[in-house]
Formats: sequence, C-alpha cells, structure tokens
Amino acid sequence: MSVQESATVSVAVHEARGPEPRRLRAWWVRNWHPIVFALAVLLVWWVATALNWVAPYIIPSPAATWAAFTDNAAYLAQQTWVTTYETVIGFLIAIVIGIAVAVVMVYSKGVEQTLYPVILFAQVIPKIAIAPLFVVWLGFGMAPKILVAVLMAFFPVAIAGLSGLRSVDPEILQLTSTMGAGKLKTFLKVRLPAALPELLSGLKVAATLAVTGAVVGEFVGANEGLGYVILQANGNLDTAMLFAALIIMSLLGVVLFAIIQIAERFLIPWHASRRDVRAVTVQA
Amino acid sequence: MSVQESATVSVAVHEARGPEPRRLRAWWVRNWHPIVFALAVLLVWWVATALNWVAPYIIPSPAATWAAFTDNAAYLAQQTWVTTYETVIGFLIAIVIGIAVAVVMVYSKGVEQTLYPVILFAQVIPKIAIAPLFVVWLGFGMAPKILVAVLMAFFPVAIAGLSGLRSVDPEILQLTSTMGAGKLKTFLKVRLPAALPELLSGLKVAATLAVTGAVVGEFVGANEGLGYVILQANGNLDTAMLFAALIIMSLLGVVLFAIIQIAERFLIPWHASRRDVRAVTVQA
Amino acid sequence: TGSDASGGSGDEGGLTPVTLMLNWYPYGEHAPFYYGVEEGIFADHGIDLTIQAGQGSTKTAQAVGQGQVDFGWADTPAVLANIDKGVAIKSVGVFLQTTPSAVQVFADSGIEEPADLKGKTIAVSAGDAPTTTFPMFLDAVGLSPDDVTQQNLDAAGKIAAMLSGQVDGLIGFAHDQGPTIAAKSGKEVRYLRYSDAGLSFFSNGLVASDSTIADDPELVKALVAATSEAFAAAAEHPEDAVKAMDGKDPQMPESAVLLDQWQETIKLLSTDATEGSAPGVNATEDWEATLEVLAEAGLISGDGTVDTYFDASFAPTE
Amino acid sequence: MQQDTQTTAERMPRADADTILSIRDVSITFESKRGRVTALEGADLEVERGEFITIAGPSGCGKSTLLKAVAGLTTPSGGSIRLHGEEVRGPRQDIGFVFQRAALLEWRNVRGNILLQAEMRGMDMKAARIRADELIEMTGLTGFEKALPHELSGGMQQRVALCRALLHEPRVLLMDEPFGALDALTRERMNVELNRIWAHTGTTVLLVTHSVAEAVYLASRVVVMSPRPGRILEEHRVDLPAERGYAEVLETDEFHRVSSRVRELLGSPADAD
Amino acid sequence: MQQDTQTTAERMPRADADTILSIRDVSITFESKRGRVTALEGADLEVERGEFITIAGPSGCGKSTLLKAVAGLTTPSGGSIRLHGEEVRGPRQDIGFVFQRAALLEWRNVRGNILLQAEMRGMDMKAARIRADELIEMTGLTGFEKALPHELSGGMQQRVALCRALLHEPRVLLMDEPFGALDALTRERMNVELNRIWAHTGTTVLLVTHSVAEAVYLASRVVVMSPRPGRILEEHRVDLPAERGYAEVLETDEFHRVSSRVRELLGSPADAD
Ligand SMILES: Nc1ncnc2c1ncn2[C@@H]1O[C@H](COP(=O)(O)OP(=O)(O)OP(=O)(O)O)[C@@H](O)[C@H]1O
Ligand SMILES: Nc1ncnc2c1ncn2[C@@H]1O[C@H](COP(=O)(O)OP(=O)(O)OP(=O)(O)O)[C@@H](O)[C@H]1O
Ligand SMILES: [Mg+2]
Ligand SMILES: [Mg+2]
Repeated sequence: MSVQESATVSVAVHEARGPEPRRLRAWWVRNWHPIVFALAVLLVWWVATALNWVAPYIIPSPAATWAAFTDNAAYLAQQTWVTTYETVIGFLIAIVIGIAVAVVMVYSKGVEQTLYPVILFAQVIPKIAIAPLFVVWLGFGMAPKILVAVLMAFFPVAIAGLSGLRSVDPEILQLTSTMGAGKLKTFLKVRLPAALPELLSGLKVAATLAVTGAVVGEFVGANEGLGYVILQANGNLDTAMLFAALIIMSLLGVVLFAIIQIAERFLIPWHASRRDVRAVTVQA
Repeated sequence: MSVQESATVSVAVHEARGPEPRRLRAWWVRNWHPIVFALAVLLVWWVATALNWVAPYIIPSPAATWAAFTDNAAYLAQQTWVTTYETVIGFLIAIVIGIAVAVVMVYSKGVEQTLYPVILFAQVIPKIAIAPLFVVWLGFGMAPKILVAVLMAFFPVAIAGLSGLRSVDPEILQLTSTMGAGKLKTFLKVRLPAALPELLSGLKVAATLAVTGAVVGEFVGANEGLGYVILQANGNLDTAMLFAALIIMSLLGVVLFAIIQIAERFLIPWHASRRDVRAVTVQA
Repeated sequence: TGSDASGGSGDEGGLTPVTLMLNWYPYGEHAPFYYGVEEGIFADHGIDLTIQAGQGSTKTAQAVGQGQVDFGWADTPAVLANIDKGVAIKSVGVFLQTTPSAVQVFADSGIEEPADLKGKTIAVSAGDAPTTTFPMFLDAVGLSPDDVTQQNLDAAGKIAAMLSGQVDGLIGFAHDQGPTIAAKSGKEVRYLRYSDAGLSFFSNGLVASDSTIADDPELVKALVAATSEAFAAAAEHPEDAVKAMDGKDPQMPESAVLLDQWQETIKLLSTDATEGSAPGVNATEDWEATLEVLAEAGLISGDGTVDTYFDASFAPTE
Repeated sequence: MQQDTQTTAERMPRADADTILSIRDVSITFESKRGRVTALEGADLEVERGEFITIAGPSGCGKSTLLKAVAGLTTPSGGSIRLHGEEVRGPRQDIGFVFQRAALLEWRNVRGNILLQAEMRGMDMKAARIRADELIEMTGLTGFEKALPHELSGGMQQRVALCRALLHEPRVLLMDEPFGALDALTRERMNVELNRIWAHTGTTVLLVTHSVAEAVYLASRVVVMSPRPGRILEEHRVDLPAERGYAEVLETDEFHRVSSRVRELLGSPADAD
Repeated sequence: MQQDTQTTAERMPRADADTILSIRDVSITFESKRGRVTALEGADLEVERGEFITIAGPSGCGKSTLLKAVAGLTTPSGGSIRLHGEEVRGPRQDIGFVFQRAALLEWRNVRGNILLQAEMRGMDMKAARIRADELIEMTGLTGFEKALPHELSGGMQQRVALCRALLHEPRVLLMDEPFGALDALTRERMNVELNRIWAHTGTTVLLVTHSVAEAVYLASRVVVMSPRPGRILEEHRVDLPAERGYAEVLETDEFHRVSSRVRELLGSPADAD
C-alpha cells in the first residue's frame, strides 16, 4: 500500500466470490508473504544445522526440535498450560491495574506526580533481581509468577491508556461537559472509547510482556511451567528442548496478540486506521 | 482536575509572579504530592527495618543502603556509566529500528504479515534464555548487552509507531496526496508528526525496557555494569549494595523517561493532551 | 509434576510428609534421594518425602528459613553466608565434604596442571563459592589472581562459552557441569580440583530451620539418618540409584550423564578425617577448616564458631 | 441611531425578573506563546426568557467565544455572565449547544450520537429513542440512522449535531452556525422547524449565523458585533409574530428594514445573500 | 427548458481540444456494513479550459464525492473521468483542493500550513513565502501567521485552507464550500478576489457552494444537481464579463435570470439567501 493508495480511502474492490480455485488464489495472493517467509526460515535453519554451520549445542536441528516436541508432548502441554494460566491471569490483572492507574492519573495531577515514580520504579527494576523477595513473600506457588507478569505488563497499559485518555478531542469533552453526566459516565461513553485505539496498542505490548513475565517468574522459583523447562534445558544444554519451549512461548505470545488484533476489529471498526478496509465503492 | 475542569480547555490562570515566599508556596502547592509520598515511603522503609519487620537479608535499612552508596561511590559511578552507555546506545538503535519496522509495516501489508511474527518472537522470548547464543556470537563486550536492550526496547516503539502512523486523519492524507510529494516527504511532514504523540508514549515504555535490557544483558555475562553489581550483590547476599544498584537503575529509567517527557513539550506542544496548559485566558 | 516424587511405597499410616528442596534441578548428585524413596528407606524412618527442585542454594536456604519447605539441600558456603545475614537455619549434616569446585578444561586443551592456567581466560559466576575462593586456589597453586582472566557468565553461558572456545575453561562443580560438557562435546574433560591443591571446604548438605530443630528434633534425626542410609545404599549400587531417577522428570540429563555425575559425587562424600564413616558424618576439624577458608575468602564474617552454623546432634555418629 | 433600536450605551442593565441571561462587560483575552488575542471586549447583553437572539458579526470577532463563555466552557478574563440568575462558573448543563464544528463521536452512528445526549443525562431511553427518530425524520436523515460520521456529508453531520442539541428540549439553546453547511432549501426547512419549535416551547435561543436573512427571519432580536475585539454594535428587535411563514416574512417591510440595517452594519452590499 | 440552457440530455460529449475535464456517466456507490449508498448516478459534465463551474445541490447529493472523484481520491464505481485528457486513476497532483473541512495540520501554524503545499511540491521556498504572505494579507489573516489551528475561529481556519490551495497557482482548482463559514462581508471580499484571480490566470475552477448568489456571481457556468443519487439536473451559462464588480453584477438581468432559475431548481423561494 503506497502513500497514494493508502490516501485513497475509498478504494474499489472486486467482488471476492467466485469458483473455488479463484478463492484459493485470492487467499494465496493475500497471504503468501508470511508463508514463504516461514518456509525460508525453516530452510535456512535446516541447512545451517545440517551443514554444521552452527553447533547443535547452540542451535538444534529442526528434526531434533521436532523430536523434543513429540517425545515430550504431554509434559510440554502440561507446562504450557501452567504458563498460559499465569500469563492470562497476570495479563488480565495488568489490564485492570494499568487502566485504573491511567484513569486516576488523568483525573488528578497530584496522583499523577505521585504515581509516576512508583510505576516507573516497578517497571525499571529487573524482575529477576527482586526474585528472592517474591519467593520469600509469596512462596513457590503461582502467585509470584503472576505478580511478575503483572509488574511487567501493566506499565505499557498505563502509559498507552494515559496517553489515549489525554488525546480526546477537547471540544468533544467541552460538549459532553454540558450534558451533565458524572465522571464515570463520561469516562465510559466518551474518554474510554476515544482512548481505545491507543489503549489496544498498549495491550499488544503488554500481552507479550505478560508471557515473558510469567516465564521470568518461573525462572525465579518454580517446579513447573515453561520457565522451568527453559531453565533446566539451559542448564543441561538441551537446546532441542530449549527451542521447543521457546517456540511454544512465542506461539503463546502470538495467540494473545492475535486475540487483541481480533478484538480491535470489533471494538474500533470506526477508527481511521481501519477505515480503508470499509469505505469502499462498488465496481459496477 | 475533574472532568469538567479538564473539559474547560481555556482556563483562567492567575499571574504567577510575586514575592519569593509566594512563589515558593505556589511551587509547594504544585509539587507536594510526590514529595510527601516519597518521604512517607522512606519513613515506612525506615520503620520496617528498624523494628525488624523484615530481615536485613531481605531488605536493608535506609542507613545501610546509604552507606553502600557512599562507600562505593566511585565504583558505582563507573558501573553506572557502563550501563548508561549500553542503555542509551540500545535505546537509540531501538528507536531507529522500531520506527523503521513501523514504517515498512504501514506501507506494505505483505511486509507487515511477514514481520509481525518475527518481531513478536523477538519480543516474547526471555532474553536470558537465549544468553548462550549472544555469548557465542557476540562475545563478552558491550555488543550483547546493547543487543538485549535493543531487543527489549524496539517492540513498543514499533507497535506505537505503527498505530500512530495508521491513525493519521485519512482526509489529511487525501489532501497531501494531491500535493505530489514523494513517500519520504509525506512521511516526514505528515505521517510522522501526526504519529508523534503516540510514538512518544511508546518511547516512554521503550526507555524503561532499554534499561532493563542492558542490565539483563549484563546478567548474561559481564565484568562490569550495574547488572554485574546486582549479580555479585545477590551472590554475596549484600542487600544494601543490591538496593543501591536497583535505585540507580530506577533513576536511570526515570531520567530517560523525563527526557522524553521534556521532549514532548517541544515536539508536540500542539497536541490535545497538552492543550489545557496553553490556551488560557488572562484574568484582568 | 515431574520433579515431585513422593514416597508412595511403604505403610500408609504414620508417615510424616516432608518436603525437601534441592539446591538445583535434579541431577546425578541427587540420585540417593530418589533411590531412598524408591527403596523405602525414608518410609522406614517414618518420612513421606517430597523432593522439590531448587534454584540456587541461597534461595533454598532462605526458603527453609521462611518455613516454605521443611528441609533444604544446599551448598554449605551459601548456607553459612545466609546464617551470617540472619537467616534462622543450621546445617544438620554435610554430605559432600570435599569441595567439588574445580577448574574444568578440555583434556586436549594443553592445560595439564594448574600452572598452565597462566594467561588463560576462565568463565566464572560472580558471587558463588567456587568463584569467591578462586583466588585462594590460584594462590595455593602458586599463581596470582592477575595471571588468569576471569569472565563472568551465567550458568548456561559458561558451558556454551567453553564449548565454543571463547573461554579456555570454567569454574564450577566437577560433578555437575563436567559430565554435561563431556557429553555435549564428545571430548574428555580435565578437572583441576581445588581439593587437589589442598584447598577444601564443605559443599552440599542438609539444612533445617532453627524452629524445626527446636520443635521436632526427632524428625530431623530421622531425615538425616534416612539420607545417610540412602547415600550409602546409592554409593553401593550406583546404577540402580540412577535408575531410580528415571521418569521423575523428563528433563533430567540422560542416564549416562546422571551416572557419571553420581559417580563423581561418590568421591566427595568424605574427607581424610571421615574416611570410612557413614555419609553425613562430619568431623569438627573439617568444619573448622571450612570456616577458616570461607572467612579468608570473605564469604563469612569469621566471628562465628562451628556451633553457630552446625547442629551436630543429628548426624550419624559412627 | 435609529429610533427603535438601542445601542449598547443606551441600554442599561436592569434586574429584570424575566432576564434569563445577563452578560455584563465581558472581556476575553486568550494568551498563547505567540502573545495575547483579545476576542471580546466589554460585551453587554441582556436576554429575556423566550427571546430568540441571533448574532451576526465578522469572522473571528468572538461569536463562538461568546457562546462558549455563556455555556461556561471558557472563563471570561473580566466581567460577569449570569444564567438563570446564577454566575456561570464551569460548564452549564441546562443548555443545548450546537458547536460550529459538528463534533460527533466517530465511533457512534447517527442515532448513537443523538442519543448520547439522553444517555449522558440519564433520560428515559424509550422516549428519547422516539424523539430521536422524530428529529432524524425532521432533519431528513432517515435511512442514515446507522451510518458512522465519516460516512456522512458535511451537511448531514451538521444536522446530526442539531438533533443532538434538540433531543432534551433544553430551555436555553446555543447554536453556532448550525446551518452553515446546508443548501438553501434544507436550510429554509430547518429554519422553519426551528422557528416552530421556538414559538411553541418558549425556549430561549442564541444563534450565531452569517446569513442576514436567517438572522432576521429567526430572531426576536438581532445582535450585530464589531470586528475583533468583539463588542456589541447594535441590537435590533424584529417586530414579527413568533411563528412565521418563511415566504411571507421575506415580503414584510419589517424584514427588509432590519435586514438592510444589519447588512449596512456588516458592510455587506444590497441583498446578496 | 429555457433556450440558453442545456439539459444533460441535450449536451453531447464532444472530443473538444479545449476540454480540460470530462466526466462521463460517472456513478459512485459506497458500500459499508450497513448497505449501499449511491452518491452519484450517471453524472456527466464537460469542462473547458478556463471555465468557472459552480455546483449547487441539496445536502448529501454527492457534490463533495464528485470533487474527490475528479481529484482521484475516490474511484468511481462506473463511468470515466478524464483530466487533461488522461483517465484519472489515483490522486492528481495538478490541482488545488479546498476540502469542505479545513483539514489543517494541527502541529503547524497558519503560515506553516499554507507553506506545506510549497514544501510538498518542492517549490522555491523564498517565492512561496512571499506568496504566502500575500495570501495571508488578502484573506485578512495578518497577525495570525504563527497561530495554531486550534487557536483560530472556524472562518479563519477555512481561510487558511483557501490560502493553501491557492499557493501553487494550480491550473485546476477544486473548492468544496470554501466560504461556508465566512460572514457576508468577508465572503464577498473573497468572492471578488477569487473572481479576479480566475479572470487573470485562466485557472479552471470547480466550486461547490450553497449560496446561489455566490454561485452565479462567480460562475461562467452554474451546475445544479439533483438530490441523492446525484445527477446533473441543469447547467446554465452565465453571460457576464470575466472580471466582475460585485455590486454591479447583482444588478444585472443576467444575474437575476440565472439565480431565479437556480433557486427554482433547488426549490428555494424568492431571493432569500
Ligand atoms: N483557544 C484559543 N486560543 C487562542 N485564541 C483563540 C482561541 N479561541 C479563539 N481564539 C481567538 O479568538 C478570536 C475569536 O474567535 P471566535 O472563534 O470566537 O470567532 P468567531 O466570531 O466565532 O469567528 P467565525 O465566524 O470565523 O467562527 C479569534 O481571533 C481567535 O483567533
Ligand atoms: N466514505 C463514505 N462512505 C459511505 N458513504 C459515504 C462516504 N462519503 C460520502 N458518503 C455518502 O455519499 C452521499 C454524498 O455525500 P457527499 O459528501 O458527496 O455530499 P455533499 O453533496 O457534499 O453534501 P453536503 O452539501 O452536505 O456536503 C451521502 O449520502 C453520504 O452519506
Ligand atoms: Mg465561530
Ligand atoms: Mg459536501
């Protein structure tokens, strides 16, 4: 999409319906890039390991990685489930806290000044460094992992939320202030929807950090979860297992990310960023 | 600032000039929240350690932490310099890469589909897990630390940049498309400025992650830097030193963050989020 | 999960559930615990043992101190340092009495003896006992700390750096990384042991919190006794012992590595003073030597006596 | 001045029981880094309950600023504004406001944007929905109830904003060029509707317009402002029945008399526009 | 129909050398999840070099859509548009466009917004700056060169957009209600300026307006459109000298003849607005 094309908000589309092969071809035209790219990556990986460009203790072969998957399918599924659970809970809590922080900061300058250093501090310190504290306070259950996920994920939510809530057209706020609604209503009906596009892009960052957070939390002290798998694999230099776990982690991040992308379609269909998809003229 | 007040874009301000004590009082009225809060935190910290609510091997006393600072001032300054250097370089590279990624993704759907999984992968995997790769490929210098900082920081830049670049008013793009400028010009003069507010909020997240990234990079393998100090303090159970290093790290993050806040003042004075500060009526 | 291995065998009634946190993920050194559970040794002592992976001796020591687990299996220097910092625990018997600390190099690296380390780069982990005592080792072999370049790296990075030739060797526990490196590289690994240079101090042993010791001395006694028996049995039947770990955790090193690790461990179970005694029997002179070394290395204050760190009332006596 | 008009100087503020809005010596100066702009200087206006004031004046003379000050959205630098006898401080909720820009919520469709007024005020939603449909019908937006703002033409957006301001039948209506983007016919229809609503409900209206014909047709009083800094130049009472036919009014002498005076004041020639 | 007008049916497309813009049987249908809206249906228009076409029509009839299609910003669903003899595909750069909405860059001040045109086109900046100052002077924005868009009144914003479109002296000028937010006097001044520019430069202009007087005063040809779906109802040539005095024109028979016919077509009464 060039500048010029993208500037043409109203673009002509050809009707997509047609016989099967045509639809398949249309699908291929839309999606060939990532598919070809993925295959290329796989090929390079395979060649690099087959020709011993990299030692297997650094990067395992695709075959070895696949074997690690299949040989430990049930085990990996169990660990994935644990990490997924921690990630999702942590992410949800992070959303709530992040939005709450953004809201109080938008509404009060004093709170903003007070909270900013706190959340910055919480964001900046490496979670692994304060791990012992979590273990001491929260034990070895899921709590410390969820805490790390929350600590890592809430910051982007808060920052994006704050910036989004601030960007509301001042004239719209003037208008709604003459409608006499309470703060909550104004927030729910005006500020929040206006902030959604920005907030959702903060959530995308947060989703990936929640995954990392849960895994890092597992590094700190866990007997299960993908972090446990990774750390142990690292200790044994079991790179096949390491890669298997890393791939699962990434998939977890991709899935969360995709969920937000889909949510965008429903939550902000009106937004400029999505508009070219919708305002189309019909070809006669 | 209530909804109603914040909606009143044009607010009356009283002239701030006056005799010294009045200016001091005005300053205090504006800034007492964070100051009081910081003092409260210090007090709680002091009481908690003095009364032995928490063991010193978990949280050191403020006095011990202060002593760690002063006793090791030169050493800490040296390590801080190293980490600062890695952080700043990593952050700058992350900005460039993040914006570049956002730009190519805005301009090409195919590239977007291809790159998204890649950058997601880069974002999601815990950097500590791929430490051996960095060591093997990049050795023990600053390169791997900077790489980790870049890997952690570029994602929020890319996501916020993408979302910002997409949010440009379609009608403005239509207009400028009739002005016949090349893509680069349109980008520099229209898309980028329009995306700046969102991009800057992405940079805020990225700045904090760059600090974390540099330190995590040092965990992986370094003989200097705050990450090394933290590791060693952790190994020696020297919590005072650990806290000293963590506090410096946080300050580093806060400073970077503050620089972006100040940059905002110059780069987007026109933005709605800053408007209430500027469009003011003068009291007669 | 995989690492949980409760002693399901034995009589159901009357068993006390006990959680033991290891110093690290399970590897060959821990075979006796699994073997002891499988053989019913712990059950015979009235203990239903749950083995839990740990993430470093310090975390294990503190988890014991906080009462999050009943007992810990941790590296003595770390335990002592934690006690110095106020963690309310005590050692109740050190089993690995010769330090496994060693400089590990490839046999074909041309480094035959410690003196050959001069001018080499060695991977270390900041803050751990082998690294902190490394200058003393160098001193013992007639080198100065400046003769060797130390590169700090995390656990996985150390091995990778050595395999890829970026460092000439690494410092660690001979019975831990060594077999892994040998297995991954297919090359023989040479150990330059601290103990061979006359530098020795205690390594892994059992720790209990002060409150457990005060409230339930019988339990402590039973655990120490059972552990001692299990180590003895495992030393006698190394293959069976390692086999007991099978399937406990899919990620454990392969059995050959496990066996290698355990056999390396067997060598460490006693000192000259305790030669022939049951595993876990500690000699006061060894404790004193350990305190002296660690104090000199700066790991502990040096103010405490053996009693500060070690409760001798539980270790087997013969 | 002409006999039946008052100049600002002549008309003295009275504490009238029926005075619904009183603007006294209001000045508004904006400050920005560029310097100061005085939008209004010493504006005076008394409005009685049920009046229809139309305001005309050169572009940039402070008409929008005045309306915003009345609504409590801009704080005057000097002078006082009293609405319903109370000093205006902060946004007023007892009004309906049509901004110069449509200012629609881009995520709400036409009906949703209109109903925002009802939702924010916690009005009875069933009744509001019926009223919204009436207004949509009246403004000729039928068929576009579900269209999003960006799918509407400029004039259609403006009509949505109009519906939104009328939904709650406010006692005071502030309208800033509400018909500027409409074609003559639609504009005329809207004028007639607005006249009918005003005549029947006794709403007090302040309406800014650039069309002299519209100003005179709708008003019970026409206010003409001077160029920036805006002051009120003259006011002209329009002596016509409350409910007026469009074509008839245009024929009356009163209409011609007032229009030509207003045109004169605005410096515009004859009867173009 | 009247003798000196052509209806769409009568006027057949000719391959004229001087035809600068030819719109033939253009239909535009928007599709959204709500359904389809046909904005234009079978619109035909031939414009010769140097003509001034004003377009009037009811709100929502497709006037803006037509201009955007001419600029290549909306792709017609059917029919063809040729500008300078080339089929229009994608945005055209050989035009100046005043949008219905001012569409200013909120981070650029008045001068910066006007100069955007020059920067984007890589024009000589020194000359452009001089020209910009002339335009600012002409549109009465002097003193506000450094003001940001949100610090301007509605009419002032519109004038900035006008300056921006005029800066590069385009050969074809598309203007979508460029004076809608201006008061009568300013509007008249702008009209006169625009007429002067047109008369002296031979620019071809398409201008959408709701003011019949403006439409007739400015035009060499007035085009009236039907309600949605928009078609071209009638075209009326305005037989007046290229450069025209405002007051004089308003007196001419030609002005009255065309205006009343246009008013009739638009369904608007007599000579209000
Ligand atoms: N927020 C603001 N900051 C600075 N100046 C402002 C602001 N709002 C308005 N002004 C200035 O105040 C003056 C009056 O503006 P206002 O919008 O009231 O004019 P207006 O009479 O409504 O004009 P128009 O008919 O063009 O809409 C203008 O010169 C404008 O530049
Ligand atoms: N992007 C779009 N998506 C869907 N429908 C649209 C879009 N743009 C315009 N329309 C529809 O096309 C029709 C014509 O719109 P257009 O803006 O051309 O009207 P107009 O003649 O300029 O009206 P006005 O005088 O009110 O500005 C309207 O019914 C509008 O709803
Ligand atoms: Mg205005
Ligand atoms: Mg239009």
